[in-house]
Amino acid sequence: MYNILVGGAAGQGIDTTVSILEKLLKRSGYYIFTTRDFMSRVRGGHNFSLLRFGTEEITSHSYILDGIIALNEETIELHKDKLNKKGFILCDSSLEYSDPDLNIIKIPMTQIAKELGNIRASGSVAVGAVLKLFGEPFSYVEEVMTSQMKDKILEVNVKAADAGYKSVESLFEHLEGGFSDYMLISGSEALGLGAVAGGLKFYAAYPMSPSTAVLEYLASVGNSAKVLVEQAEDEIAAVNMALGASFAGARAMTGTSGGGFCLKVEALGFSGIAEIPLVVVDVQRPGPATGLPTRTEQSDLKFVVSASQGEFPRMVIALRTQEDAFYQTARALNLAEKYQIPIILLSDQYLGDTTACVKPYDVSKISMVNYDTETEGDYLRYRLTEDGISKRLIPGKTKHLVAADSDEHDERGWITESATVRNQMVEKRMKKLDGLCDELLEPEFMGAENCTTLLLGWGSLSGPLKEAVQTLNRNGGSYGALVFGDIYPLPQKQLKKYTEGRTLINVEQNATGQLASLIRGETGIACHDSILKYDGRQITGEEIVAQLLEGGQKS
Amino acid sequence: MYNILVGGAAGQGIDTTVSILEKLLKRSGYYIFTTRDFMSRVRGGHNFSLLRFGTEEITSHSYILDGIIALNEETIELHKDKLNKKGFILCDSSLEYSDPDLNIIKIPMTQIAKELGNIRASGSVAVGAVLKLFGEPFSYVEEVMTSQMKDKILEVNVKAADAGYKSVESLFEHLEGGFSDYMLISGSEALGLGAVAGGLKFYAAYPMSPSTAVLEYLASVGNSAKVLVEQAEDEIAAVNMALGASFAGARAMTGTSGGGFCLKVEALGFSGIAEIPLVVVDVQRPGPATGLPTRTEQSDLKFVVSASQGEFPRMVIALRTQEDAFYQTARALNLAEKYQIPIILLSDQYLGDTTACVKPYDVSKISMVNYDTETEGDYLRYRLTEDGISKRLIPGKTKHLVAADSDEHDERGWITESATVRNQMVEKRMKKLDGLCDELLEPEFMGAENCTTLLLGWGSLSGPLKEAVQTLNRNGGSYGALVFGDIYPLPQKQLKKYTEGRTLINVEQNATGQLASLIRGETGIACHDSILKYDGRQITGEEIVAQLLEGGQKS
Amino acid sequence: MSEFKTYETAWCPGCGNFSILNSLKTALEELGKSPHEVLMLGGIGQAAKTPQYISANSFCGLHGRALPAAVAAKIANEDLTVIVNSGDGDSYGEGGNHFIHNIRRNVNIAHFVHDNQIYGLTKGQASPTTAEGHVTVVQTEGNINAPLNPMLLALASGAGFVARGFSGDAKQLTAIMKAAIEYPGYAYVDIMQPCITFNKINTFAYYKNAVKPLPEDYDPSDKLEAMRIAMGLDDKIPTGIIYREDKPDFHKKHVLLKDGKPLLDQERDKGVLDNLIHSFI
Amino acid sequence: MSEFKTYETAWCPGCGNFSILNSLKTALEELGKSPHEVLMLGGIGQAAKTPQYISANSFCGLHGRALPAAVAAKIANEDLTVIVNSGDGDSYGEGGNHFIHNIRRNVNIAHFVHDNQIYGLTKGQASPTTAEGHVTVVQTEGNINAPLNPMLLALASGAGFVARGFSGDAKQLTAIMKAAIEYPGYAYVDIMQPCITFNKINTFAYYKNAVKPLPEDYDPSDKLEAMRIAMGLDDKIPTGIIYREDKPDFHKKHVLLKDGKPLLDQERDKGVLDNLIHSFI
Ligand SMILES: Cc1ncc(C[n+]2csc(CCOP(=O)(O)OP(=O)(O)O)c2C)c(N)n1
Ligand SMILES: Cc1ncc(C[n+]2csc(CCOP(=O)(O)OP(=O)(O)O)c2C)c(N)n1
Ligand code: SF4
Ligand code: SF4
Ligand SMILES: [Mg+2]
Ligand SMILES: [Mg+2]
Repeated sequence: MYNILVGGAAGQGIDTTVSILEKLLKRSGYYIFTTRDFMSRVRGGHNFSLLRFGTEEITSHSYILDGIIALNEETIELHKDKLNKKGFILCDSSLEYSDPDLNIIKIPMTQIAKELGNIRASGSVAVGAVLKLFGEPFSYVEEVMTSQMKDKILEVNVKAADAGYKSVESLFEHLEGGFSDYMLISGSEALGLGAVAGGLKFYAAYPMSPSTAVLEYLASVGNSAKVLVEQAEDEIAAVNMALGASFAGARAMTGTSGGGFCLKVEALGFSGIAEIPLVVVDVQRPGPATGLPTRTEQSDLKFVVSASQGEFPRMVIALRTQEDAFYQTARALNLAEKYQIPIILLSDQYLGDTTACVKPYDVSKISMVNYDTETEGDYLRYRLTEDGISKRLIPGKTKHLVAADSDEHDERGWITESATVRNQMVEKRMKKLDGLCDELLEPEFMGAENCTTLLLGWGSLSGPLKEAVQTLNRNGGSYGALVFGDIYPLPQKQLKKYTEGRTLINVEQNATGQLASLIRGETGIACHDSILKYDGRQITGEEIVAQLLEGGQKS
Repeated sequence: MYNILVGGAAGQGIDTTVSILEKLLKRSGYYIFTTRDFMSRVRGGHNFSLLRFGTEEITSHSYILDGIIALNEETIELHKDKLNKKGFILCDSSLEYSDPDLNIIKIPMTQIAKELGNIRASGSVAVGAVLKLFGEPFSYVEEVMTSQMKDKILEVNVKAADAGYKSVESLFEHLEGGFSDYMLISGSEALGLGAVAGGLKFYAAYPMSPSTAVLEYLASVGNSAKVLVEQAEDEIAAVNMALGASFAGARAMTGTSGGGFCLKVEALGFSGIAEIPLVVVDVQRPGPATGLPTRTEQSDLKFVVSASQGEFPRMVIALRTQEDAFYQTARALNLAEKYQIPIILLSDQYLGDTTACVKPYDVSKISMVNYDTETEGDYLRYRLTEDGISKRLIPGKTKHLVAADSDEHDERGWITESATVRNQMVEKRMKKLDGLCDELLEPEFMGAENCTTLLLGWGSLSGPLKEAVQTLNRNGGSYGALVFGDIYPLPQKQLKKYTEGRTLINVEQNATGQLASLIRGETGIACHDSILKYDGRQITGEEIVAQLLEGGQKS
Repeated sequence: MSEFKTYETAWCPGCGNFSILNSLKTALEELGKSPHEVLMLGGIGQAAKTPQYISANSFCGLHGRALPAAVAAKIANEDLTVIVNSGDGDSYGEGGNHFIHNIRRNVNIAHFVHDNQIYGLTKGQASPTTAEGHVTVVQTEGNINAPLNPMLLALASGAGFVARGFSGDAKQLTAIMKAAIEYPGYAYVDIMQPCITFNKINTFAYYKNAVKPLPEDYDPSDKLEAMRIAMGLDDKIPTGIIYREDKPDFHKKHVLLKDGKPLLDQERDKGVLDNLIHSFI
Repeated sequence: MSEFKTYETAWCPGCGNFSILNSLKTALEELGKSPHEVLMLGGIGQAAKTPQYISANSFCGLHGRALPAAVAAKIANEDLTVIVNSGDGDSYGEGGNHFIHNIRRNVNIAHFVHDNQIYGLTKGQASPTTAEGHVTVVQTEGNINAPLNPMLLALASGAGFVARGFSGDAKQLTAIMKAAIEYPGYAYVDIMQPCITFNKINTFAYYKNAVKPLPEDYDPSDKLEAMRIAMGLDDKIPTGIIYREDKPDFHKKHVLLKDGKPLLDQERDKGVLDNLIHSFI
């Protein structure tokens, strides 16, 4: 497995370089896992990507580097300490930095690009050089670049890569992997694609990092996928548009990040009481308020499980991987339809912006649920039923009249002040949770069945936890991990099975241990210790291992 | 103790009649407790008030009636079953209703009023009649009416009362109470008055039942109290206005009910990260969404304790009584200033609209805290300190420059992306909770110290619980109750002391048992059973007793 | 003939909302609409209860948020006749942002604002259109904020159909409503409506005396003239269609909608999903 | 002389925001303001970072919410010179409702909108002022919503000071800013600002060619003429003070503020609290 860092200032083209590199490496068979660390600015500052590639599944980023592609000096300063002994630094010849202890490879990238007539092709010089350094063939360059750039700049970039390729010697050997047929997709793209697969027809959103990636992906495929994507004037409009579209029969979703989620909270309750299917995506970032806009955190869990006044059934699904992001989004849209409830999908910047390899999605795994098309006799939109679910007809698609109301209402959907009807309606709505609880997905257990220490985590910490547990057990540890996807209502079977008699440590990307608190409130099970990180940077598998072995975690 | 119901349609003048009656009865020495049950409409429907009066403290409404003042027939139909054996029904002679089993007293109220030249004075005829029925003197009528109505209609109303007084015979005897010097005040007025006493300078709000009562009270006293009251274009504006005013040095508060609270959620986190003192009032009503706008519920607890993305210190205080509403609001404003945090005051329609007697407030009990006025040397708005509290200067009141930022920031208040500074700032902010936790007020314990069953409640259920425990213990029961005012962070000393070895039953005005869930999440202590009511009508002391004795409560 | 029933209402007897509801029913009936083809939406308020009081599909949403729901419902299914009835507080106060931005969107719906210049349901606070100086329970010294001029605001925001009606002139109101419902785009009508309980200033008599229908020969296609009229420089309040402009609506401009097939009935081409998946390989 | 430093910024080199910041500094210095007397506010966005880049009191609030905080700060302490700098998305999109209603409130602040016709910080989506047809990452077929006309909107909402500047005309912009800061009421300036990274349509060259200062003898007191100008019927975009009207601001109309004593310094009369308590006995 290899790990390289591409770093520089915003605007220096890190993203393009990395996105071409990762595709080339996957094309040649590697499993890819690329994370992105960037600042909330358009130019300047310091950004970097970590591209890890190998011949087996990779689930976490790592700060142990085989190489640094430094687009400026700062990158070297900031990251050289993370280099392996064999590690190299690739940079432009114009950088004055020198250090005899480091293997610094300077090539005249800018000059080559200039000579080729397009200064922006300097990144491709680096791409070529990296390929050579890792003993890769040059053969896929043209194919991959064709899919990535406009025709008119293709040739110069291929030439630039070629020049880069020729300018260095190989340092590492090519490893043979079997992943060239896998998809390479980011969490946010996977989420968008899952929504399409789940029958999405309408997406309304207001831009907000890091959720904008979902909006932009859906906008890019909207025409072919027949999904109407509308940028709203604000988040309140976005969610109310989604509700209007959903009521009228177009499967609808809206997405945002923390601050925007706040503005959608009132509408969650409306979805709850009016029983209008709704999926709301929250791609988390560090709060409170504006916080660290382009970084990652898992600190909206407690917020979203109880957001909005009053009480109504809801479901919260935390997305763990690029695989989850697809299947769970499709499932969420269908469960929202089935139970006529709001469902919240929790993603985060780490998952959303990380690209990873996944097995091509299998659309046949998705069970589609549709609204009702007609009904005999009298129609009562909110008919009291055994399971709390009433037939949902679509206005205009039936001769019956369909009502929705944010006030408490009777079976027809008309405002009521009756205490009896109120009780019936609260109970009807809450009853839907029974059905939902029966089909909850239990958390994923990873590690040793008979472990002594159980790590508890959720969402995007899945990957780092997986790597940590593997490393620990490989070195004689006795660790397991339970990682929640469906998180509210909280599935409890695995929890009861695996927590009994074990040391419980919650590992979370937040400051207060929100999962631990949720588990305790729902089950009484208390964690013994915790590993919490809240600086906006995702914890790596390695850091989890280190903290566990040093025992330095906070309790 | 006596209990009468005044009922009719919206617009028939129930409120005026009741408000004159309760003042007259207090003037004559009674303790008063009046609750209001009304629909979300301006005319028609069915509304009623329950006026309970006696010679000892009264803390709950009751549905066992000594008399009904029926402004229409529906009132008789709906409530006659609640009458005591000795109970009477007072109504206009024009009502055709008759029932030999009931003591129906018909007087020609409308006709008398018409003859006196003002048909709207018919309510005063009823007032006079009620006074006589309860053996009260007529002597305070003029004094009280003077304080309640415009001069030009005073005389006719006094005459009407006199006519009413003369039209019936006494049924009950006057009881001698010592409460004529007490205040008679509603929860919402007490809250507003407490805010004034706590140094409020600026109140911004958008109308929303039942919180509008706070807005209207403050608007009515703003000029003399030097509180600028601004009606905002929406709730988002209201809370951001409060933050702007607070930052600039005017002590600020904003108030609303559930749906409006949703719109203020984003600003809570801004107050948290920018450390701008803020008090937000949520006068709860039944949700979700629009729900039952004029009724009562305690279902926003879980919502407000975790509302807003990210993590920051906050405090939630549930108001229990007309006394709490005053003192705790004043305290909240000062604690918000001291810790530079957002504080949420939870009231509800029951408390807000209920008028009760309280001992005149003692302003000297309030400890005032002020912002800092100057500092030597360099000024860092967010200086890292032992207790997490940094000096808060007011812009323009110092030569130093003062910054506020909703992004993560350094000690000066400038945007940062540093992981180290981020960690320091999260920890600085959370550290403020240590100081706050040291000065939390423990829940009130009521009942038998050595009880076997402990009832757990919060906020406005305080009164009904108090009555229930008294009744139960008077009849040989062994009950206690712990009722939370400060509720988040959750004070735990009394909880640990009193829960040990006892049967725990949470009594809440919601469907999911939010206090029980909070207690379990924070302490692991689980309730054994619960009494939950969620039809929008507050449970009475008597109903709690009945449910406990029948053991019919849900678990 | 189609029939739009009225159900029992919770309005005060004598309220201007009754006549508005009547005009609306007449308009729908005269246009030959059937109840199930019509979707009525409102936010929260007295006016916003209108959808509950007429036999049609109904959506009573959140305070201030009827417009986004309405335009999205129309985007989802253009076969629906979509009408919003809501109050001045709902439409211009809480919902002000949606008002100006949905004018820009120009989705084919009709928006009827029952403008009683007061918050009715919450019992009498100033609304954005309350006159300066009007004393209320909150504006105890009289409202000091300049009232919004909704006609001018709509024109400035680019609305293509701007009209004003009066609940007391049923004939004209019905005609305006019909034109608004038929207008292919966002059609906006501010309807002056007495609130007999909480607005003692802008009473039926006040409005009756204040309004004056636009002259027969008024040309509603001149925007500058419409703005002059909307500025209220004349002493009477003009009623009628103040401005009307023909321009393509949202559906005509949107690549997915311009062919006229309702979004909810659009089938995705076979193989699209596979292609999308494949694009990541 | 007073001095307003610039701190290190995170803007792209060449961004129009730099010139706006410079004009602002010059304006403040020429008006003889001291940094501690000035409170700068912004929402969230590239423009909204302005308060962080100048030595004054600063308040960077929530996206879209600078105005309510600003007017309340001014209400709290009228001794502060209160200035809002924010983007077109912040001011007209997320913050649209506060824009129209604070015009009604007419609190004495200056509001400078850096209008680059795009969402800069979030990397290039359409803003309310983005031209029709402009292709972006979200508006992949070109923007189909009619752009807002902010000048006209402000006039229609009743603003008493409405101006337009261009970041490339520092002299005029400084003069406008000075007039806006000195105007006793809500003074609004929309400033055309190239975003060199995300708006390749409305570039410096585009604006340079499009703008034309209003003639010297232009009379900004005629509202109808101002609206005509704002409608953009002429082929050039007029810059300068389009409309200016003298009218009492919020403070002059509010009973608690009209005497000129800042709210935060007002002492409550002795005995008031006792009287209030007593009123319930
Ligand atoms: C978020 C939210 N804020 C406030 C309210 C309370 N509220 C209900 S209706 C209303 C205003 C009604 O005024 P208007 O829209 O003019 O309607 P009217 O009753 O006058 O017809 C308000 C403030 C609410 N339901 N939701
Ligand atoms: C509630 C909320 N929604 C969305 C965002 C994301 N956001 C930050 S700035 C911005 C728009 C910036 O555009 P503009 O106001 O025009 O400023 P510019 O960057 O162009 O100067 C958005 C959508 C946010 N921070 N908060
Ligand atoms: S309060 Fe006013 S608007 Fe509401 S129903 Fe009564 S008269 Fe009509
Ligand atoms: S993205 Fe545009 S607005 Fe933002 S700093 Fe760069 S050039 Fe300026
Ligand atoms: Mg109204
Ligand atoms: Mg912009």
